[in-house]
Amino acid sequence: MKIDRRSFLSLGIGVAAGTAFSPLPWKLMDDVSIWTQNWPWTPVPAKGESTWVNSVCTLCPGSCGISVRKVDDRGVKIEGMKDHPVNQGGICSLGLAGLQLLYSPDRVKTPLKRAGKRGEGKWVSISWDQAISEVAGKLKELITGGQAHTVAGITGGGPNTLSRLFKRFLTAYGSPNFFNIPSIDDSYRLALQMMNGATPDATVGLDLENTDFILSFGCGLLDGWGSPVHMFKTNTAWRKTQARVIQIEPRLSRTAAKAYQWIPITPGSEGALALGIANVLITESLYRKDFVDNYTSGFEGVVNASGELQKGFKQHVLDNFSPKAVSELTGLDPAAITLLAREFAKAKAPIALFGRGQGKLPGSMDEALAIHALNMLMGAINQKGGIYALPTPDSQTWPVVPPDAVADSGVKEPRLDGASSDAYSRLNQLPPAVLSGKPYPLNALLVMEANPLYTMSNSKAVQEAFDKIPLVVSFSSFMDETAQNSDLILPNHIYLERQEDAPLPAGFSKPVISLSKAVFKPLHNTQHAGDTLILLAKGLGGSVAETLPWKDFEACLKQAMGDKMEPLQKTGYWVNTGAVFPDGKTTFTTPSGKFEFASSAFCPGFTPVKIEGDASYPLLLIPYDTMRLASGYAANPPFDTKILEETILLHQDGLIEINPKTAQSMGLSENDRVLLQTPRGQANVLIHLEEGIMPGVIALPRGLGHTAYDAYIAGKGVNLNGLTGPVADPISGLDAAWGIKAKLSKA
Amino acid sequence: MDSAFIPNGVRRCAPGKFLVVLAVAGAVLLWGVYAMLLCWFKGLNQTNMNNNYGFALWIWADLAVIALGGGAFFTGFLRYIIGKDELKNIVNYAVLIGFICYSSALLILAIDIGQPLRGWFIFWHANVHSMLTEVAFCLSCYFGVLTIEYIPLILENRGIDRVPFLHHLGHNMHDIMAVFAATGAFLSFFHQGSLGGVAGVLFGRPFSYREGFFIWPWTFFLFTWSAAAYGPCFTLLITKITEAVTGKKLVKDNVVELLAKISGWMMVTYIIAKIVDTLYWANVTAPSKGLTLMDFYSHNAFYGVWILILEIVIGGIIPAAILITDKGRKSPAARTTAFVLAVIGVCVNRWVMVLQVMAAPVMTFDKWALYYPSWQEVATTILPVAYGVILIAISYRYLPIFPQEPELNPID
Amino acid sequence: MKAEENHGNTKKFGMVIDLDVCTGCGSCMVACMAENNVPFRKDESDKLKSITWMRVYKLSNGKPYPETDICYLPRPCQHCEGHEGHSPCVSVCPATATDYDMQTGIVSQIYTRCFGCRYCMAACPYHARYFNWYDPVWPKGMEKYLNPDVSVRMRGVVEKCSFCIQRYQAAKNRAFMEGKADIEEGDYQTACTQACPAGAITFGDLNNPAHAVYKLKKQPNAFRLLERLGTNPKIYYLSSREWVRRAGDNYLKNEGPAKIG
Amino acid sequence: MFPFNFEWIWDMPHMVFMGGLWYALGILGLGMTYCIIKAAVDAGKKDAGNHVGNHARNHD
Repeated sequence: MKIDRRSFLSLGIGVAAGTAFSPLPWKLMDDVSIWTQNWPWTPVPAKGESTWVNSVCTLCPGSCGISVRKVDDRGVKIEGMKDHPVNQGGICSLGLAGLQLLYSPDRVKTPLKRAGKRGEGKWVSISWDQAISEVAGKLKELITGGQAHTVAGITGGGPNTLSRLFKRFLTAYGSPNFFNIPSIDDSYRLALQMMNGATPDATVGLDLENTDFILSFGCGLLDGWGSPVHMFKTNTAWRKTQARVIQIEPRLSRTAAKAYQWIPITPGSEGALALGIANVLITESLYRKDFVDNYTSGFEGVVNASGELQKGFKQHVLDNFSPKAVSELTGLDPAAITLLAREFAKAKAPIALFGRGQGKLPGSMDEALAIHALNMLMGAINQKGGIYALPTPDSQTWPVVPPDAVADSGVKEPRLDGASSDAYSRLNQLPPAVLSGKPYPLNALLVMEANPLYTMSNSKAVQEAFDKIPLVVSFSSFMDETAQNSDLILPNHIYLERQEDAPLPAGFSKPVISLSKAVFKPLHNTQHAGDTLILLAKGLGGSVAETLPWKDFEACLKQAMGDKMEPLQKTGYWVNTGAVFPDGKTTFTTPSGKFEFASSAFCPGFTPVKIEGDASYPLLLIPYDTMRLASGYAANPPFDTKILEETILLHQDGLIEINPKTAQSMGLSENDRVLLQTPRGQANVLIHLEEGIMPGVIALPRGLGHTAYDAYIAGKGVNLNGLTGPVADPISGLDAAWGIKAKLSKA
Repeated sequence: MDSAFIPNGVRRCAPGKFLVVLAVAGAVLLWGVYAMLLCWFKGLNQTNMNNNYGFALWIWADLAVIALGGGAFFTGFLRYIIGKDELKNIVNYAVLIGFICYSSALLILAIDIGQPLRGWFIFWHANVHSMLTEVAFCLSCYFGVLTIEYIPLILENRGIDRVPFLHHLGHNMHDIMAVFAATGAFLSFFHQGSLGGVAGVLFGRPFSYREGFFIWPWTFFLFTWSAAAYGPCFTLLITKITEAVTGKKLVKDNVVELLAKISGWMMVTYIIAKIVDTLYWANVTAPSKGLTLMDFYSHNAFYGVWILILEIVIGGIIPAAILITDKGRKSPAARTTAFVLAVIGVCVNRWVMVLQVMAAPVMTFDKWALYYPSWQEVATTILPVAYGVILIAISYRYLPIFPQEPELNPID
Repeated sequence: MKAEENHGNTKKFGMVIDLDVCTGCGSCMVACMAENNVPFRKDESDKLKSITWMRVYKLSNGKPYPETDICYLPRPCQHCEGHEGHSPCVSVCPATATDYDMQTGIVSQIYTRCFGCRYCMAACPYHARYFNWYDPVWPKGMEKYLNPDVSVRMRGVVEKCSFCIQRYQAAKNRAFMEGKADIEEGDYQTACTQACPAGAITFGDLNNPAHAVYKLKKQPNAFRLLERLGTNPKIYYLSSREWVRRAGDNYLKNEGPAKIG
Repeated sequence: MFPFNFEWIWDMPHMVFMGGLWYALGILGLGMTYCIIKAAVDAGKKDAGNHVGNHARNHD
């Protein structure tokens, strides 16, 4: 071989040199970098025409106005609606992430029928016709068997038209078992009903803009209490008017951190502190005597049923709630209580508020009445800067259709929760009733805009109860825990895809209704739950069909809204401008015609809520709420989980807040893995040391520990409801629990 | 088998043994290459770097190997510019080590950047105000110089030398090597310095920020100085290791001692400057930003004053003291200890100027962020070591790296 | 950095964030991510790998219960002006991928030019710069919500708060179409400013006496983060609490915010 | 790096920095070109066929 190595080498070098000096490598280098700038797997959002559509966000009871930016038919951004009376352009982190819920690939996209075992996650897609006929068929069967009353419905939608329609459907069908998801609103309503004589359908109105001293008994005013964005705006306004927020709670929440003063007290003693303050107000004659003397009853004495004069509120408080006595219950210095009462009395327009955290639980009525009594003492009722009952905006009445015999007898059956009416749903009583089968078994459960399997406390019992219900139907478009454990899913449109009225925002000063619009054409084969109900009624025929005579939900809504529909469609909201709120009325429809501190039926006192757990549980576990965690029907979208602090969620583990002193005494340090045990359950958590929590108290956030929805939230942290259980309030029968005893051991 | 390519007058091990060495080093190399490919194809999520640690093990490795490779430019500088003739007996090896160090640094940089395919933007869209631009330009140019310095060595291979063109090429390159070496020294002074400038100009990072002269922070000069001082120690250490591995004396003691002595005195001056710099920084610079020395050395689990002592005393004063004394320099054990300590010292310096800069919080509500490298980072950092072993093994076997070898190890 | 200084009509956009009002709710963070196509992953709890152009820090006064106090501090990019536009990051970028715009005071980032050396991240004392350690991936279908005005960043580049510069461009275009000489304060607001439910963020031209930020930045309670480093940032914070103002910078024991310029 | 790149400005930093760069590159480039050309010329002159491998190299 004489075309030897040498010429081969030369050739090689020549080629290399030639290539190097040719444009080829340079061109390649350039092309390759252009390629890296346009990697095909990095998405390029399509351009298009940009438009804005106003609507309302119904992910929480806040009812904020939203403006949705669309590019062609894609939704690209949700912002707060600038001139909406509730949120004035502001928006919370959940509302901002709404498009992640809309476009989630894990939504229920079409009616589903369970294929495997319940909860196994095996489904077959079915048509809407089949879905309707299956559910209607089952419901018909129950009518035939005389079991119409054994059907129950749960809704989390609040007092809106869809809920009304749902209730109407159940009533016409013959079931008394219509349940709302109870919350602090129920306690406010009940307190107003008892003390102010408000009607049960009235909601609480708060003229917070005009208060100058807010005594907050654990209310997460900046943690999602009431209408969250509205509260944020109000708080900012308070800064300008130098209104003072006094936050009373054992944990340094965001509200406490922003408050004028944070007063940590023994959890559960809030009612006692209220009465202690009342004691000082009375002893030092700091209360509004004119108001109390002229417009209230039950202050000096109460005539009981048998005509005897009993101690009134005043004597009751003076006898039992001296600062010293209250000091022992709250752990607060007697002087601090006196000082606090004086400050409260000194304010021009003070107000006392109750409802822990976001007010997810109704809480103790005793406590609610005691705190509301402070408002009465200061005359903050129906007055500027005060508290009052807001009538539910009257909706047009729907045609009255006489029930048939089945319905008539069915609705006369006792409710499963033992409540005498559906004004207050004792949802916490439902699982025991289902488990015991008394007074009768529950044969079918329809769940709309709610996820009780996750949000109800004592998860284990709730799951067991679910297992006993032969038919569970979900209307959810999220694959939530309840949907996952149902037999049929008849998915509703998501809030951005459907038209409906948004109920009165919680704790707002005047009646407002907003209209949520179908900003987007439904992405999937979902159907408005209202339409589904109407179709079900048609499928059932007879008087049920007659009671729901509309061709679709839109017709029904139009009829309900009446002349409000026009302004609603025009501006997106309707404000009651016909009346003034607060109206300044000093009389009410109580038996005495006055505001009642006490009556023959009640007197605010302090009965500690019987928190579960014996001496083997040395710690107190309390829940807390944060704006970064959705803990209701909607679960956290990915963005909101992303902004969760690593002190709340670390990889898949939830963290429990504990005072460093308490932790030290137990030999625990930051991020230690511990077993958290309560009488209701146990879970593995990590330790997070936090100076801002009372020693002996530990706190977990609501909203984690999902087992459903999507991979961005499922399996992360601990569901607090698995560790807690309900405690029935002696007055309301609603859940009065504020925590549970607990213990920690190294895992 | 390959005897035609083995230099005259020296003895080399059997090809089999040689191949085993190559195979072992090659296996490590492949491991590193695998990690490198992971980083390239999957991205830098393969590392334990994070948004607090934009710079981490790799940048340290870069700074360290370039400092250690500084032996090449400084020996070249002494040999060609100052005219320390004896150093011709070690300059080849210094060049080889430098070549390995610099090519490794470039390779690591190519892995370290998030968009390696766009790496050339640093040249094309150069921002002349950036120290890193200066680094990139000088580093690449100086790597060119090292290649130019290494080529004649390759051309001296008996097989290659037979080709007339290549023979003459090597010859000609030798003739003007002083020009290349001077250019190299010029480039080196700058890029070693700008590597120091990289940390020194960070006025947002009080731990590394230094005042300076004109546009150059003091670290600019300290880095050049330390590379010149410590680089030769690394050359000498590797020489020592090579001698131990081959079982032969390869460089005469007088050569080693000369370089060690120069290195020692350089270290003395450097360490004085470094101490002055540290004192000024601790007493003037940092306090002007509201920070005290101990803010940088407490409240964390790793960075304590010990690291300052390790760098300045153990890795600076002690080796310098050994090398400037006749006794210390002449004792092989003490000398080698000094080399090792010096290498540790300069590596620790580069470590703190990269890693501790990232670790120390600046905002009062920020926390110390500690970091440990992922296996991919470790593997890609070991890769150059394996590559260096292979290149040294091949070069030693086939090239007349050590001019004194035949004389010191006569073949009977 | 090349444009001549002309304070007459050059803008200097900046923010004043009222820490007394900020509740740390995180809306600004989500608003920013939604506006700017910031990706997310299944596990974002390693905050050192999580991209949050706007990040809300939690500050504590460090005192034990019950004297504990906390404050939330939103930290966007500080858009440092440094000395004549030599912000810590801009001067170090080797590829001119980040720039200080003398006309707006905005520190920009050109993603397609950045090659990911991360020197700017090392330079930034605020940790305001983020690296794309991962390819940005959206769950199937979710990429529909991406904003066409903001390009999605590829893996391997650095990104950061841009003061929603796309909104500035849009506002300028609108003004031009409407024949207006200049944009007004309300025409250009960042996503976080708009979203903040507490109204804690005020955004505007720090050079323009008609803008709210102009007056707010001069309040006695105003301070900037790490001012002593000479970064010359354009984010001002307000706090009535002394410990919060002190937390804004490093001080020796005998110093305090009031004593330092 | 070239005057036609748009970030280029004719200011001191560019001229000094890039000047230094092009100067260094020039030396290296010209030096190597000189060596290669001279080597080619030398190789042609000194009888390409001859074996030159043992030619004693002058190291200085």
